[in-house]
Amino acid sequence: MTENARPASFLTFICLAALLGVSILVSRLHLGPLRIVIILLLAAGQGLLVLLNFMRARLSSPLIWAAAAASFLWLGILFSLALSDYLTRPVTW
Amino acid sequence: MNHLPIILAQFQFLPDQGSALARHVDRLFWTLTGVCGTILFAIAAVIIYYLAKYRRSNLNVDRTLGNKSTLPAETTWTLIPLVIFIGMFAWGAKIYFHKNQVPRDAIEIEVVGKQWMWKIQHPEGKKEINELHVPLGKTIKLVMISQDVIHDFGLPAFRVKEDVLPGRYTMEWFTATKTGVFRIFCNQYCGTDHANMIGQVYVMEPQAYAAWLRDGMNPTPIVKAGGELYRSLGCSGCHESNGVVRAPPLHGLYGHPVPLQDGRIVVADERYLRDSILMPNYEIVAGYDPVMPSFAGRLSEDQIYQLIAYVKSLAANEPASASVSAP
Amino acid sequence: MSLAFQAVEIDPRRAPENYLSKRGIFSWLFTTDHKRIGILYLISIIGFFFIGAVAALIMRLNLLTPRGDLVQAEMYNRLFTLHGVLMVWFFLIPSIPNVLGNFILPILIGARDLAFPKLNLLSWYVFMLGGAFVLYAVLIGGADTGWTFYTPYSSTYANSHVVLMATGVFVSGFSSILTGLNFIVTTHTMRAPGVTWFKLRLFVWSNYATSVIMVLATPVLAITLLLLSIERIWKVGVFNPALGGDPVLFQHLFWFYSHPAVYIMILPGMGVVSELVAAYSRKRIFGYTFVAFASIAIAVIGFLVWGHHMFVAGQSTYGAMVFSFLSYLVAVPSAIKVFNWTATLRKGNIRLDTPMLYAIGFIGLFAAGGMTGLFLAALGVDMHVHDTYFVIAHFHYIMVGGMVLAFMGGLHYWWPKISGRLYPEFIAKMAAIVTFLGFNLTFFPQYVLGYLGMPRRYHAYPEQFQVFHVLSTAGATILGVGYALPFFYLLWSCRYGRPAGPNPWKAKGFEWEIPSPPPTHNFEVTPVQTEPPYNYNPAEPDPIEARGE
Amino acid sequence: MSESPSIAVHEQFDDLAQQRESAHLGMWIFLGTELMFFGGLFLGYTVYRISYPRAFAEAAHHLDLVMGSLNTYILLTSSFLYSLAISTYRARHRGPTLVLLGLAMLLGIIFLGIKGSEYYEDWEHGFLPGPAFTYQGPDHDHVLLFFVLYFIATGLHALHLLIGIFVTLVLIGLVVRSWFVKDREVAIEVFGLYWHFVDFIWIFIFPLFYLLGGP
Repeated sequence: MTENARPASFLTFICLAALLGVSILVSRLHLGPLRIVIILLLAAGQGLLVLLNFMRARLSSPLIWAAAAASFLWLGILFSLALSDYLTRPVTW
Repeated sequence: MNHLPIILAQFQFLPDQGSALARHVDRLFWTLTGVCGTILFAIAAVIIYYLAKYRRSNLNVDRTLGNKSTLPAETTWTLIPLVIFIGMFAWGAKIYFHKNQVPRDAIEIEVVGKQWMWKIQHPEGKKEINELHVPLGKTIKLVMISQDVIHDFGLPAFRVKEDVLPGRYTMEWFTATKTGVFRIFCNQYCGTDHANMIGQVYVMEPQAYAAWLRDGMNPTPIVKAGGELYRSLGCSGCHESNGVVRAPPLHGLYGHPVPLQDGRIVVADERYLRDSILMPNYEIVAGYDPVMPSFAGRLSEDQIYQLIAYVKSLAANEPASASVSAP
Repeated sequence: MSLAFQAVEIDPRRAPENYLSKRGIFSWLFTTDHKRIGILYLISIIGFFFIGAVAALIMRLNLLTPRGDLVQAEMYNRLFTLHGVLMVWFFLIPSIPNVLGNFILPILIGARDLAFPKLNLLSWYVFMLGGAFVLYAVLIGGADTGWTFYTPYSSTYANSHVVLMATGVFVSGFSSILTGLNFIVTTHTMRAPGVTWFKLRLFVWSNYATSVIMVLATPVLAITLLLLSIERIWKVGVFNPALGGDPVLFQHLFWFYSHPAVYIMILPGMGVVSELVAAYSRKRIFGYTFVAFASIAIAVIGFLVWGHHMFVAGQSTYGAMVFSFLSYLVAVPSAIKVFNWTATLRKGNIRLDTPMLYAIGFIGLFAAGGMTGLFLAALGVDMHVHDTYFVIAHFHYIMVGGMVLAFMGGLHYWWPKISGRLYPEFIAKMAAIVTFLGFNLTFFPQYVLGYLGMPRRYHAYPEQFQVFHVLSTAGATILGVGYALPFFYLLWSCRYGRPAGPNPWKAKGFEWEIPSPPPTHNFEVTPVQTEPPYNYNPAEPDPIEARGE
Repeated sequence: MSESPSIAVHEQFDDLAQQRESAHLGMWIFLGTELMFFGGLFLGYTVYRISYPRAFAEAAHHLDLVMGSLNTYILLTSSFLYSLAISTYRARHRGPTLVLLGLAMLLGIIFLGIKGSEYYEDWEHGFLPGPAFTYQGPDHDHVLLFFVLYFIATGLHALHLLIGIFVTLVLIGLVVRSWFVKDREVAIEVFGLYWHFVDFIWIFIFPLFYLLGGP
C-alpha cells in the first residue's frame, strides 16, 4: 500500500512541465504524420508520470495495479475493435 | 372463425426459397439446427436420466465419489465445441463474404428509403414505390440510401437484408430463381409506421420484365438524366479536358484506384463519387486544387444517384488511364 | 397436503433479534444494512417488472390479429420501448446482483456488510431516481425509439420524450456502477479467514465477474446517452449524418455496453444455478475451477463481441468477421458451464424441490437459447434472421428462460433465509412447471416466425404469420399465471409460512449457519471457513426429515 | 498496524488496514469507470478525426493555444501541490497542508476562469455550437462537429474539476475544524487520486484538441 510517505518528487513536476513544453514545440513543426505520433507519445509520457508518481501507482499494491491495468486494457478493447470496423470499411463494394 | 380457412391456406412453416443464396443459407441453417438440436436433446436426455437414476429416494445406486481428475472431461468438452464452433464460423463467414461480393454484371437499381416508403428506380428510368419488379435469373444489385433515419431493406425470400443508412450507400444483391411475389420488409425500426414500410418483389420472366419496363410513360434513362444534370450543373466545364479550370477527368474513373493528395489511394466507388460531389474538399486527387464547390443540399438523392450513374457510364466507354496517370 | 401449509404465526416481538426487527418506514429508508437494501431492491424491481409485463401483455394481445387492432402503431412503439427499458435496466440488470447479491453475497464470504454500505444505499436511491425519470417520461407519453435508442431516429426524428427516458437510464447506470464497485472491493478485501479465492462460492465468482462488466461497460453507455441527449437538445450533430456524424458510431458505443450487459443479465443467474445444482444434488460442483474461470472468461470475451449486433448495419466485412469469430469463442465457456452442471448431477443425491426445478429449467432453456445464439453468430444465417423474431426468441430464451428462472430459483432457495419462513412447496412446484411450459409456448413459435422473416417491432403483420402469433399470445397468458403465483404465495408465506429454522435445506455454507432471518450484523463472531465449498457427501442418506408432505 | 484511539473504523471492517485498502481500491475502480466514460468520447473523436482530418485541423487553429498551454501548466502545478499536501499531512504539518490544499484548489479555480474566458472568446467568434455557430468557412459541418466534441470534452472535464474544487473545500474545512484523525488521511489520499485523475484526463484533452491541428 501507500504507507511509504515519500513526497512526490519535484523532479516529476519538472519532467511534466518539460514534456508539455516539448509537445507544444513539436506541434509547431512540420513533421508530417510523425508529429501526431510524437505528440501523443509525449502526452502518454505525462499521463504515465501522473499515474506513477502523483497517484503513487508505483507504490501501490498489485491489486491496484490490476485495477488500473484492466481499465486501460478495456479502453484498448473499445478502440481496437471499433477501429477494426472503421479502418477496413471501404473494401468490398 | 371464418378467417380460419384463409389463415390455413396461407400457413407456412418455412420461408420461400427465392434465390440461389437462399439455398446456401438454408443448408447452413438446417445443419446448425441438426447439430445443435442433437446436442440439446442429448444434454436433456442425460439430465433426465441422471435425475431419475440419482433421485434421492433411489437408495440402490452407487454414489461414492472417486478422486479422479476432472481435467480430461473438461478438456474434451472445451475442445470439441471449440472445433465445432470454428467450423460454424467458417461456413457462415464464407456465405457472408459471398453475399458482400457484388457481381460486376448486375442490373443496378436505386432504392431510396424514407419514412415510411421505398422509392425505387430502374436504370431505364422507370420508378415505382414499395414495389420492385425484377427479371428472373438476372443478378440485381440494389444501391440503397435513406433520406432520413436508418431503414433496412429485408428480402426474406432471398435471405438478404442490409441496413439503409442516411448519407452513405449500402448495397445488397440477389439472383431470383423463382417467379412470383415476395415480400419486402423494413427490418430496422424507423418510427411510427415502421410496420407499414413493406412491399412486394415481383419476379418476372425476362420478356415479361422487358414488357413491363416498356409499359406506361417513357421515362429518361438514369444515365441520360445524369448526363443532362452533368451539363446543366456545369460539371462539364471543368471535368472535360477542354475546360477552363483543371479538374480530374472522369472518363474511366469508376472502379479504379485514385491517388490522393495526402498519399492515400482510394478506389473510386459509389461512396467516393458521392462524397466527392457532396464534400469535394476531402480526398482531393493528387495534383489538383480543391476548387470544386460542394453540391450538398442542392441535389436530391435521385439526382446524386443519376450523376453517379453517369460518371460510372463513362468508365464503361473509355479505357482506364486518365485518372491513374495523374501524378 | 393442507397440513404442510398450516398457518403458523410467530409473534414478531418474541422472535429473536434480527435484521427485520426494527420497525418504521425510516428504519428502511435510511438503512445501510445490505440485507434491507436487498429487500428495497426486491420491492422496487417487482414494481418495474409488473409495469413492463403489462406492456408486454398488451403487445401480445395486440398481435393476436394481423392488423393490430388493439392499439395504434404509435402506442405500440411506446409500449415496446417501455417494455425494453424497464425490463433491461430496471428488472434484469438489478435482479440477481442487487437483490440476491446484496442480500447474500456478504454472508457468503463471511462479512458483516459490504465494503461501502452508504454507497450501497445511495445506489438504491440513484436507481429509484432513474426509475422516477423513466416513469415520469412514460406518464407524459413515453418514448418510441426502442430500448436501443438508435440514431438518427432518436436524436433527430422521434417525436417523443427520448431525453427524459435516456436520462432515466443514464442515472440508473450509476446505480449499477456503484453496486459493481462495491461488490468488487468487498470480494477483494472483506473475505473471512479461510475464504480463499478457490474456496469462494460460485455465486460470488459470477457476481464478481458481473461487477467487472458493470464497472467497465456502464460508463460507455453513460457517455453515449449523454452525447445522444446533447445532440437532441442542442440540435447539433454527433451521430447525425446530415451534420457529418456517423450513426454507426452510436451503435458501436451502444453495443460496447449493451452486449456485455447481456452477460450482466445472465452471469449472476449462472451463479445461482451453480449453487442450486450443488445443494440439491448434495454434491460438490463438478469442475469447480472451470466453472469459476468460465465466469471470468465470459465477462472478458463478452466485451469482444459487440459487433455481432451490426452484421447488416453497414459495418465492414472484415470487422464483421472478427466479431463473428469472437462471438463463437464466448460460447465456449457457456458450454463448459452447461456440461459441468450436467456432470454434477451424476452420482448426486438429487431432490427435485422448487429451486432445483427452476435450475433444471434454466439449464435447458439457457442451452436452447445459447445454441440459437450460435445461429445468430453465423454471419450467413444472421443476414437472414437479423432484426426478426428469431432474435427476439433467442434473447428471451436467455433473459426470461435463463435469468428469470434463475432469479426465481435463487429467490426460493434463499427465501427461508430472507423471510425466516418456508413457502408452500407444492404450489411452488406447480408455478415452476407452469412457468416453464408457458415460456416455451410463448417463445418457441417466435423462432419459426423469425425464420419466416417476421421483422421485430411490427405493430401489424401479414396474415400468414398469425398462427404463430396466436400461439405465442396464448403462451404469454400461461406465463403470466406462472409469474403471478409466486408473488402471492411468497407474500402469504411471510406471515403464514412455517418457520424455517437456520437451515431448512440442510445445505452447506455460511448463510445456513446463522439464524433465519439473519441478525443485523450477520455473524456474532467472524466465521472461519475450513472446508471447501459444497462439501457434501451424496452417499449419506437424505438429511432432510419429512416435512409432513 | 498500531491503532490510535482517535481511529474510527467503520463497523463493517475488521481494522483500519482493511478499510484503507478498500477505500483505495474503490477509488481506483471508480477512476477506471471515469476512464471508460471519457474513453467513449475519445473514440468518437478518433473516428471523426480519421474521417475528417482537414476540418479538424482547420478547427483546431481557432482555439487559443496560449491559453490552453497555460491552463495545462496550471493544472499540472495544482496536481503537484496536491501531492505535496498528502505528504505534509502524513508528516503532521498542519499549516503547510492547508496552504498546499488551498493553492491546489485556487489553481483549479484559475483554470476554470481561463477556460471560461476561452469559452467566451469562442462564443464571440461564433464557434459555440447551436444557433450561435456562425462559422462560414469550408467544411462547415465537420468544423461544427469538432467544436461539439470540444465543448463536450472540456465541459465534462470542467464539471469534474468543479466537483473536485468543492470536495477540496470540504476537506480543507475538515482539516481546519479538527486536526488529526487517522481516518482523514485515507480521505485526503483517496480524494487526491481523483484530483490527479482530472489532471490526467486534461493531459490528453489538451493535445487532442489544441495540438493536433498542426502548425
